Amino acid sequence: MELTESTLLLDVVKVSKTYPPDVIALDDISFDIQKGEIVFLTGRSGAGKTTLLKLICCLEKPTRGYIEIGGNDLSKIKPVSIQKLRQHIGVAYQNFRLLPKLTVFQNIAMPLEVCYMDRKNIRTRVHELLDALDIIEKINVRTDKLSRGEQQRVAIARAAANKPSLLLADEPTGNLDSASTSRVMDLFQHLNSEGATIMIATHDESIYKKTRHRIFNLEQGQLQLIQTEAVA
Amino acid sequence: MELTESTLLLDVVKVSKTYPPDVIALDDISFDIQKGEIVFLTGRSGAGKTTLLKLICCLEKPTRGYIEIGGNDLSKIKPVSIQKLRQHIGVAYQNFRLLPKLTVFQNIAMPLEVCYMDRKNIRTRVHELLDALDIIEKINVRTDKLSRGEQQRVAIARAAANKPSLLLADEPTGNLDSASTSRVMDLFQHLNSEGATIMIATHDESIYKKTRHRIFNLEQGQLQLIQTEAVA
Amino acid sequence: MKYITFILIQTARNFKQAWSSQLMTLLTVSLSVLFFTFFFLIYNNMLQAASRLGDELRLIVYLDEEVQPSLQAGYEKKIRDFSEVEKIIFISPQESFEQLKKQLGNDRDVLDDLDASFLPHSIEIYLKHDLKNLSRIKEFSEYLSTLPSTMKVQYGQGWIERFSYFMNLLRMIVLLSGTLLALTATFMVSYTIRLTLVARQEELEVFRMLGATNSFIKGPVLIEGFLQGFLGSILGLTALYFCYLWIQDHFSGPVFLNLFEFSFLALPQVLVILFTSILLCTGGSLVSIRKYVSI
Amino acid sequence: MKYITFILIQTARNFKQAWSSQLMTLLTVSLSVLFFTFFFLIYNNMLQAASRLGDELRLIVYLDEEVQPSLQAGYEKKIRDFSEVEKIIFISPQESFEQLKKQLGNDRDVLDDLDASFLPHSIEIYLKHDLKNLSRIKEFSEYLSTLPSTMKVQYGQGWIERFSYFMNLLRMIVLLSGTLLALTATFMVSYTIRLTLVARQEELEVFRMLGATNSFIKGPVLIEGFLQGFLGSILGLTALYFCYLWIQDHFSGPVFLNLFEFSFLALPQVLVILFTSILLCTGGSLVSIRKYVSI
Ligand SMILES: Nc1ncnc2c1ncn2[C@@H]1O[C@H](COP(=O)(O)OP(=O)(O)OP(=O)(O)O)[C@@H](O)[C@H]1O
Ligand SMILES: Nc1ncnc2c1ncn2[C@@H]1O[C@H](COP(=O)(O)OP(=O)(O)OP(=O)(O)O)[C@@H](O)[C@H]1O
Ligand SMILES: [Mg+2]
Ligand SMILES: [Mg+2]
Repeated sequence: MELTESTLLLDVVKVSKTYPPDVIALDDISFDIQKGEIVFLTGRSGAGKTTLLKLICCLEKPTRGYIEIGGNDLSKIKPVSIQKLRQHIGVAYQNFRLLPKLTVFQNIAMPLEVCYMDRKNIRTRVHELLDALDIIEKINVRTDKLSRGEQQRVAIARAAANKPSLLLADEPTGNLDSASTSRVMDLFQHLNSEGATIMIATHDESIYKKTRHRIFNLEQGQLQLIQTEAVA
Repeated sequence: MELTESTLLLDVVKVSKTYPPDVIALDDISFDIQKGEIVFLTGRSGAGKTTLLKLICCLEKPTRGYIEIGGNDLSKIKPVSIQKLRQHIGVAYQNFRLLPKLTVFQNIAMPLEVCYMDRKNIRTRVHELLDALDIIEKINVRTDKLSRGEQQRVAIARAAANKPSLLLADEPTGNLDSASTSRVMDLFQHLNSEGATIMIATHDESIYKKTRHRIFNLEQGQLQLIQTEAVA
Repeated sequence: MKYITFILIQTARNFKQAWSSQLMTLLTVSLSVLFFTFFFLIYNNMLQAASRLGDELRLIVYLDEEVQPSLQAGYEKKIRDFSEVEKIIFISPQESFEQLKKQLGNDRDVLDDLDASFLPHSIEIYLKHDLKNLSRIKEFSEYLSTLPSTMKVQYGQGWIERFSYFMNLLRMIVLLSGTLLALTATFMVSYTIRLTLVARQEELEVFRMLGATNSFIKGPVLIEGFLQGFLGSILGLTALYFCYLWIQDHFSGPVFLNLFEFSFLALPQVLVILFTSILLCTGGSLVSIRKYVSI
Repeated sequence: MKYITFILIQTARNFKQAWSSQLMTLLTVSLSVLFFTFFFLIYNNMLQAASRLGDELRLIVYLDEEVQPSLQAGYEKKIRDFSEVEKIIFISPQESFEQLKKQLGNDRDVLDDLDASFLPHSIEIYLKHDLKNLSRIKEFSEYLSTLPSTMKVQYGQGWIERFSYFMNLLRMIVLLSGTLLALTATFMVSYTIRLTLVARQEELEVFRMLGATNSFIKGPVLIEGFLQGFLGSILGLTALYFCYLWIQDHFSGPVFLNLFEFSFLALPQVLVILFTSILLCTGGSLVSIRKYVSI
């Protein structure tokens, strides 16, 4: 799945999502994200942030509306293409979705194995990420033996492993102290400087208060832009 | 398991905890907590906060040292007594430990069923808690259909359900927005005013910055008191 | 009372939550019971059939002189010493002659000119009907030849010998497959019980963390184990009964029924089966709990 | 190449992670194969045994006049029309007389004064040895009585009839338990495969979320299925072979071996079993994936 040359990476058009029986999580949302942007998504608990991210990585289907990534309408592309597309989207899930019986290394290697990267490169990449997130000493520990904050960083490392074009981070600092938080934000910054587009759903004011990036707020299924990008 | 009349609720004496093979999570920790106190526990990710809470509710055994709750040495009491003791300790786990296939109501009712409370009282209590935490409309939803922040509040409600003498909350606001956070803190305050002793492990400065309660900080397995209780 | 209510609520909830695996366990138990009892039934009836076929289990000892009535008791004792015997009849040449005449039927005029005296005195021995005697018939006949004044021992050598080997083979087959099945049944049942509990491991662990006492945890598991064992064996036995009816249906007809009165298990046997499977299921559940819920 | 390496690494990791449930599946497959082939073996050998016992399957048709050599062919045709027949022998009174003499042995002097002519002409019919013929022997005898100039048809009525009913019963039992076992085997195997996959459901789901292609997901599962089926049936067949040796060991002895040459499965049969269980395991795994990994 090649992404087109256009600068538009993500285009969400009039998307609604209703969970059965009658939970309206998203109601007629539209927005777009340019390549290379960093975007924050805020909103009260239960506002629909996770739902929106799930729609973008095809874990759920919108009830109405459509989503285009790099020019591909998600509702129209074939399953095989969705699989290829996912290899370009890194997601740090809010509930991590790590495999508890595998080690940190094995967990982070998964997205690299999926596109058949060879062992040596995998090892280099995993070490790089763990160094950046300060958990290199846990590399061969099973993830169920980690503290919650360590797990969170592993989840972030896994999302970033494959140098994705689009990185979705759902509450990436909920279990982290301020020092770890800034390391995570540094990593995101670094990935962004390498070309990744990043979308972060969070409650943590401290990480978006002082940025100049766009901030969206979800409220009762509606999306509002509460900060437009400041021109540098 | 009746707790004694003394005002000392929790006494931790020279406790160390080493996970195999050689992870020193806690190193010679001593402190005590009076009945009716609220205590905060901070520390970097991986500092050993969760480990300390697990020792207190007997999910792990200390490698060295001992812990007394209400005068009972945890290493010496019988399994049956530990079970009874746990009915008096409410724990909001960092990873929630909710049962995904049960509804919010059923999850919160569990600690009440365990001590054979009757249906009507259970219903009243659960409604009360859900009202306080603003998720009453999700009462009959399975917990795996909830947003992460909603799950977190369910976990807190379950910990508080049985009006415990000691409430341990591990990172209770990691997935919550500020409005929900203040509701949670109000609930804790209310429980405290009813006599509960509360211990909160957290990274979230906003919830302890302005309080007058004692704050402990864990660093490299060592405990430091970084704020003593201000006299009212 | 409160306790019982809670346990029942728990049990109902567990069933609602995991009815598919519960049903699987039930099915497994039923199938195991069906297998086991099926083979038991076959074995039982085979023994009976053998005893009926054994009606022809008659040995004839030809003697070179008459056994005086006073000596007959001694003879009988010697014979009974070796093997269990149904009855022993001493037969004179006259009686043999009459029998022969009857057997020849229309051709009996062959004997018209003859005298009974050319036939020897003989003893007919009817064996007790069981497989053991059947399989030892050759030895018995050899023993009989060593008795005083025995001229010759005769029995349906050809087919009886073959038949007895055949029965032995069958017995072995039934026993072997019975053992195999019993093993598998135990294995299957314990495996499914284990799996059901592993699925509930998290729930039980959470209950433990919330301070559930042992009786609170074990109550529902015990009830489930009991129900599994009870319903499973009832189902299995019912299925067996239908198999039984089917077999009987396909073997009605005067000759057959006369030979094999195919009969069902007796009530005490049914009760023993019921009891055993309940014990197995409840016991298995309890052992598994101890193993899988460590907290 | 890279693909294959990854698949193998995956497979090895899966095994390491879930070796206990993998072993369980293997054991289940082995047991199922053992059961099934055991019954197949028994059934096969039973058929052979029946054919040997059937050596005595001779009917004698007594005629009231000689069949002229010119008419014999017609007679034969009529007989063969009804049933498959091994051989047909026309016997004159002289031949019968000689036979009778032989049978009477020491007592043959009874016949000294007699002429062969009191015996009728007869036809001996040897049936092809199979269970079908055995069970239809009564009908056949009735059919023979309707042929011209038949006086009487005789065969080992008593025991052959019983034996044939007995064999019928046995056949039914073997078929019935075979069916039951085949059902259970399928059920057990699919159940364990399902459970193994449910345990890995989370892993497969996470892989899906990370963009794993179908071949990436299915490769290891296919290899596992193949190994399960292959090793399982090899193990089962080996166990069967030991059972076979054991049975043979307990039934050596000239008389028996002569009667029941208990033989093992033929190579093509073994191959079919191997192939089927591999197909079942791989197929089952693939179907389960589709059902349990929805993303
Ligand atoms: N699978 C589901 N089935 C039914 N309702 C769901 C499901 N997932 C989420 N919801 C509901 O949809 C709403 C939005 O959920 P979502 O997870 O998107 O919230 P969120 O913004 O991520 O909240 P949080 O900050 O707590 O993670 C919530 O009310 C939630 O209960
Ligand atoms: N079961 C375990 N086996 C081995 N090591 C463990 C286990 N649980 C925790 N650890 C290690 O012990 C240390 C302390 O863990 P703990 O969970 O107490 O940290 P924490 O302070 O709660 O961190 P966080 O803020 O990330 O939750 C960590 O380095 C962790 O990797
Ligand atoms: Mg969320
Ligand atoms: Mg922790």
